[in-house]
Amino acid sequence: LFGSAHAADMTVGFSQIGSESGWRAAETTLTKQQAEKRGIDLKFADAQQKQENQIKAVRSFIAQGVDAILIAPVVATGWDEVLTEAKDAKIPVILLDRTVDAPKDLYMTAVTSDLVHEGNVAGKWLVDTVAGKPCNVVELQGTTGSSPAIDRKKGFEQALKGHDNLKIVRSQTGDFTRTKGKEVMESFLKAEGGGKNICALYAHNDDMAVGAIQAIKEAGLKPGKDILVVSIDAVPDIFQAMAAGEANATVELTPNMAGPAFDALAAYKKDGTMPPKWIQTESKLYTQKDDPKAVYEQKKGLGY
Amino acid sequence: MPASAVLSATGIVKTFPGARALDGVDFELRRGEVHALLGENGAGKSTLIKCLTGAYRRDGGRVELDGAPIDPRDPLDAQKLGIGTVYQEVNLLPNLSVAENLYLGRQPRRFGFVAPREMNRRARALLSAYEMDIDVTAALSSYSVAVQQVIAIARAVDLSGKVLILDEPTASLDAQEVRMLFRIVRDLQARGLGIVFITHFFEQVYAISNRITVLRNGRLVGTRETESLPRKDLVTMMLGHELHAAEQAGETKAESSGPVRYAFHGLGKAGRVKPFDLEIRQGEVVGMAGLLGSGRTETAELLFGVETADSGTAECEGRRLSLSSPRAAIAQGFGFCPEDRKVDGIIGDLSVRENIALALQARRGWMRPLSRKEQDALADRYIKALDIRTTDREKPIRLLSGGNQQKAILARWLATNPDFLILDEPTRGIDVGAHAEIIRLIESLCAQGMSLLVISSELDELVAYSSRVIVLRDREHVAELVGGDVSTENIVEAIAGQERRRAS
Amino acid sequence: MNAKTLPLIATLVIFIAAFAICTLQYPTMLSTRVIGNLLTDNAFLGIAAVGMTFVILSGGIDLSIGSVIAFTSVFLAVMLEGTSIHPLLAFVLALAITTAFGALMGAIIHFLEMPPFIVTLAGMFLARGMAFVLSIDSIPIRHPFYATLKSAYWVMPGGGRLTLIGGAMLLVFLAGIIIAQRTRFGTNVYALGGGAHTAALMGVPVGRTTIGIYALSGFVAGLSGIAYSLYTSAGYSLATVGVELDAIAAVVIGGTLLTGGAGFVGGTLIGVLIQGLIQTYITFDGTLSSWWTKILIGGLLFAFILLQKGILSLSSGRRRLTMKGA
Amino acid sequence: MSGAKALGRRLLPQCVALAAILILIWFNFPGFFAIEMQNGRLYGSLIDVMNRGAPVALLAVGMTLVIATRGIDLSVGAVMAICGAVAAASSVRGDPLAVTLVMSLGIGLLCGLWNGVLVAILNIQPIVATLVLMVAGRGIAQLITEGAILTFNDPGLIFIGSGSLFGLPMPVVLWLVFGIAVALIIRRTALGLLIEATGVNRRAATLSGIQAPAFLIMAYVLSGLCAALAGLIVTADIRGADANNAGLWLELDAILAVVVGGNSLLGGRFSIIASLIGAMIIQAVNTGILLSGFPPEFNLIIKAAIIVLILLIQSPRLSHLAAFVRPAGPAAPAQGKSVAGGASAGDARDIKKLERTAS
Ligand SMILES: Nc1ncnc2c1ncn2[C@@H]1O[C@H](COP(=O)(O)OP(=O)(O)OP(=O)(O)O)[C@@H](O)[C@H]1O
Ligand SMILES: Nc1ncnc2c1ncn2[C@@H]1O[C@H](COP(=O)(O)OP(=O)(O)OP(=O)(O)O)[C@@H](O)[C@H]1O
Ligand SMILES: [Mg+2]
Ligand SMILES: [Mg+2]
Repeated sequence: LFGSAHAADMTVGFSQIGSESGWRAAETTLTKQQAEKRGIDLKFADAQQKQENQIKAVRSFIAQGVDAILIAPVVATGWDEVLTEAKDAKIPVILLDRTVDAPKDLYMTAVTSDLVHEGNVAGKWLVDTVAGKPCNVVELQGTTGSSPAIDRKKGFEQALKGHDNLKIVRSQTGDFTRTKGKEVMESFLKAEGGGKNICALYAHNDDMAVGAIQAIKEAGLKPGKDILVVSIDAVPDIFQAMAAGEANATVELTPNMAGPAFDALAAYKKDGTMPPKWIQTESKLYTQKDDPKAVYEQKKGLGY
Repeated sequence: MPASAVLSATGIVKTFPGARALDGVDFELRRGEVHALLGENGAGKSTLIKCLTGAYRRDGGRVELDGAPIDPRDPLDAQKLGIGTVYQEVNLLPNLSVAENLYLGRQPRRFGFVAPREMNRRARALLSAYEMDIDVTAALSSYSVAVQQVIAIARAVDLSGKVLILDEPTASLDAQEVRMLFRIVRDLQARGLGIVFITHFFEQVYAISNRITVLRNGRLVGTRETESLPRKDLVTMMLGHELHAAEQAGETKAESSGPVRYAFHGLGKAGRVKPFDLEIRQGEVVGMAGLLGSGRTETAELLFGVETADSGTAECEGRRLSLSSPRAAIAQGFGFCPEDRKVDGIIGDLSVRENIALALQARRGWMRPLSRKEQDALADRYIKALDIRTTDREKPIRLLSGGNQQKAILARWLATNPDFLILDEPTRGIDVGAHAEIIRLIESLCAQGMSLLVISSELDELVAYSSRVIVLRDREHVAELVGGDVSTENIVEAIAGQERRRAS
Repeated sequence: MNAKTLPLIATLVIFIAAFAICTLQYPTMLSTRVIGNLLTDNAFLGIAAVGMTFVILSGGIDLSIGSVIAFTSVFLAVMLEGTSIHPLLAFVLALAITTAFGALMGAIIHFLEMPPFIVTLAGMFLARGMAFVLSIDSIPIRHPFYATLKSAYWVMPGGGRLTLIGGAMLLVFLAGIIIAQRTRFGTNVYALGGGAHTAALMGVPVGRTTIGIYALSGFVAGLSGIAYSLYTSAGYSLATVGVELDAIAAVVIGGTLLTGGAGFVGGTLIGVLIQGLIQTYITFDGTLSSWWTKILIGGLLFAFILLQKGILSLSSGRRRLTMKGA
Repeated sequence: MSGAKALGRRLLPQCVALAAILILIWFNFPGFFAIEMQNGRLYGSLIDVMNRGAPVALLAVGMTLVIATRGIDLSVGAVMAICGAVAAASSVRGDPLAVTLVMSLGIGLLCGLWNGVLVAILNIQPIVATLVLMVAGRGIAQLITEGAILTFNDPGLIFIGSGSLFGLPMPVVLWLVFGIAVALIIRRTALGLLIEATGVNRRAATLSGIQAPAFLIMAYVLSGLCAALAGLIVTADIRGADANNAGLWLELDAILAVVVGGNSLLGGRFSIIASLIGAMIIQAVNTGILLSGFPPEFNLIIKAAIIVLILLIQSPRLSHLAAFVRPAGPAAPAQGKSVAGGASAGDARDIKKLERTAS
């Protein structure tokens, strides 16, 4: 019925978590672009943020007999059974974006960044920037219980360890959203003497940071100067804020996880080369020095 | 003689916020007697039996069963003690099957599981004693109010080991069913049960009861032997004064001389009512008689646009009318007081005032609200005119006694000042005083030029005010009695037809 | 034929027709593998939906089940990874907690006369909150007993698997049908749905029944939590968000009236399968974007409801005609 | 007059609950009531409560009417997302503000109309009917934004979210004006009565000549409009349409607000003002949790506990018990040797039983 224009020599199933953020949308867009570029017939399944839907999708992929499966797992645990089924059906599985708590022989490789490391990079930047001055940090966490929230918090705390001048005074969840980021920041500002006691904000993603920046401005303070802002993801909007001097740093999480995955897959199909178990993407730190305006222009068309 | 008392209550007190419904009422029921409990609407009859059966917790007083004090906490308790009750409105579950309604909570079981076949068999056997041969597995809601009433009675009778309480069981029954009910009651009486019987029909009181207890405004007026209490005295006991001019049967009958105002030709709906012709003159009362399920309510619903007719025409003084919905009918000056007041009539949570003002407001549209003052005046006028017993007009209508709810709905339609009013069983559950009141009202209404179509199972009443009576049988208009022909005997004859066949 | 079973039959007809259409488009869909997946993947939803059916039949609603499932899975994971008790004992403990939790909600609904919607909404917050407090991390369960349970499946001809949890769901449905149709408790549930006041006047023990219903729902949600933990071998406090809405939709698609008093447990099974079918169809198609997936799910939900209404009104029209003939 | 007094009595429990919550927060956080003027607008935690509570307050207005008709509207969160997305898309395209607003509000009306038709004409049960749009609506919103956060710079649109009028943040002005206006219209016309009648007994209302379908549709349309306004506010607030998260699960908060406002989920009698207070109670709880500094794992437990507490305080059962402890009025059980000690409590129960089940 829908014969692809390209002679699709390979059918790949992709189980995506959902479309809960701009970053996620960009990842989906890029994955589709990459597949199209390589003439791969991509079967896309959106799980609406539910693991059970992802498992269902993977099972249907197996039932359809696809050539390979990409999974962006919503959570680390609970994959053993369905991965075993895929293995039994001799379908290679590649994990995107996060790893899982399963025996390593159940998947071919994982293309991910290191979430703890991201938090660490952000923390290090802050430690270096304040350079020993006392600093009260407020933290906007991701969705309670989600692995980025847990790991980015862990990494950041690790980086701060041993630097007693930095103290996390408040930490609340902003659910990874702008609205909540703004609302929670407002309450932080009220709770910490109108913001006078806050020297830096660490947000688990850029969206919350963007919301928080607005809250800071509305409170009559200058984000980026009165309160340092560091966050993770490197979505276009944060570069705009950085260009305006309202944000200080962000750690990139590349949405192009599918590219390396497809490359690995192609190599494997060609001559059976097994890729390494973990293909780590770079967690690049962007600061004001990296010409945020240009980065913004370059990122803006990627479907963020 | 306390020895033969099966159920006795002393000093029962029940207070609702703002009203004392029962004030130290004594009541004694003997073994093997039928005890009529009488009183005006709102006198506290239903409240008394609800206190006896644990549906309400009483605030004071003592209840004894076979000499031992009891305090049922809920109807289930009372059932276990051998007290079976039919509450005033049909209180069965419409979504359950007939058999399930009959055996709720005491279904026959096999190996711990309900045995539906056995239950259905028993249900059929039980109902056959009431000459009812219906599908007991069908949902209760698929039967008419009357059938439901019989089922409720059958259930209560089956439950009552010692006492049977019937709160207006005959309100929606016709003469034949009433006779059948009485046969069963006498049977139970012979077996030594005590039976409490609440009704507003005096004939029935005198036909079956041994003793009478009268309540008025929540107080006991007295208990008498039925034989030694003439009707007139009974009325006086109930009302607290004599009833004047109420018995005067319709000599004032409107001469059906006014011009024909409404003409319906071939109106009908497949599966509901066979096509019929009907003409209504200005200022006349047309009665409608028939057995249960003969299609009277359906006819009324067709006329009022509740059901849309699939054949026929309606005209008003030569003008074609569209009766596509109640709203359309109301716009033509129609009004309809439905038979099932609980489901079709009252808006339970709203106040008496709002219930009375509702139809008028609906006709005016939402943009032109009746001011609060107008509503108050309207409500007060009808509360007074129809003698609606309520502590104040802001009381939610569901807290009113059954008869008073009926009057409030009548008031709702009178307030719209309709040209053509359809009343389906308007006097159901209404006490003697109010009954007389309403009949007088009907007469005065048509004297003012309003036309009425009255459906009633009380043939005497129909005869009293109707200038014409339409008789229905098996969903068909079979006869029309006019003028001098309007008499109870003629109606009965027409209903029976040649083959004296009952609704299947 | 009984008027009451009509919605049930309508739903079944729609399901079979839908499956046939799917198969025409994707022939591989008619395989025991897909059918086995349909049972396994929807097991936890199906089990929970049985409890939801009872609640809805009684005229109530239970919004807490998704959270209770998540709580159960976290509880099991914490117990099995943190202590050395046997899974079976942990199961019993978990079921005891969730049943008591349901009973408590039922008691509040009955004794304090608060609307079920709100009480169970608070229950939903509370259960998830407790899961968070137990652990915000997702915890894998590595107990060997789990592996044993998961390897207990029956390979159907054609390679599909009927897993333990899939089978368990069918058993729970069977039990639910028997309880609803063949016990006094079941009839009392329908009675409450027909009108609590009337039911009370007819001698139905309203309090006991209400508490029983929510306790049952809690128990079944606990079972569903166990199934979920078997399904994923893990406990995760963010799992099964919004499952209550899926369950409600399954119950309603299955022909049960949300106002209570009418419907069948068996219908819910078909409702669950229809939802599973929609999901499977979407993955087989595999061209839909995230948003079109949502729109299509909503659209198909709507189509099913409409179809059901259509079939019902058509056949009720016919019934009226036959009544006239009689 | 008696009307005002009755309103006061009706609102008393909600006001008490709100005051109690505010005082509780104040104990935890002494600066809570501090309000100052900053950049020409009032600034303080109390203002935050009113400002952040705006979406739920607006939703509660429509939800109150829908619930009064014995319905429920689960789709409001999704409609917020759609309308926000429409506004953002139109603004990005460069439409003038008026066009943007009309389009966004118009789409909200349409969504409401859709729900209303499903419920009133097709007779689909409200929960399922609105579930359809709840599921599909977010998809539609994402279709418009293509999954990304659609940011815009139109100062006019932004003003709706973070501007201020008379020193009050715009959202506060909007919900106050809109809520009170709707409440007034409803009570100054016969709408309130007719809607209540429809909600309590639709059949009897129809027989009395009320166009029940029209009023049902109207309620859902108004709910759609409220959702559109709320969607505009949250979108304008963050200067971008976040289709996936705008209004997510807000329908539950709105229903909660209506119930905390003392309105029955079974339809009938309603008070919009009470729902607005209910919305403020809920937002006060949320803000209080944020200000408390507890770790976020406890957010839900605290919220659940407080909700249960508030509803318990409002529970008619308990208030009747309280009335028994402090007997007053004509209903006091005076004379007669009372048999059962708790007779009056039982009495309250009877009535409540009847109230709950009257249908
Ligand atoms: N739950 C209630 N709350 C307040 N008042 C009530 C309640 N139930 C009944 N009443 C009042 O108590 C009085 C007695 O009512 P009851 O139903 O016992 O009358 P009744 O004698 O059965 O009348 P009818 O012949 O009309 O059925 C009435 O004035 C009624 O308004
Ligand atoms: N004895 C009976 N057995 C079975 N069905 C019955 C019986 N009596 C009535 N019905 C059903 O009840 C339904 C309603 O009848 P309807 O209300 O029109 O009668 P009616 O003439 O208005 O009588 P009433 O108003 O006295 O109940 C009919 O559809 C009929 O099938
Ligand atoms: Mg009575
Ligand atoms: Mg009738």
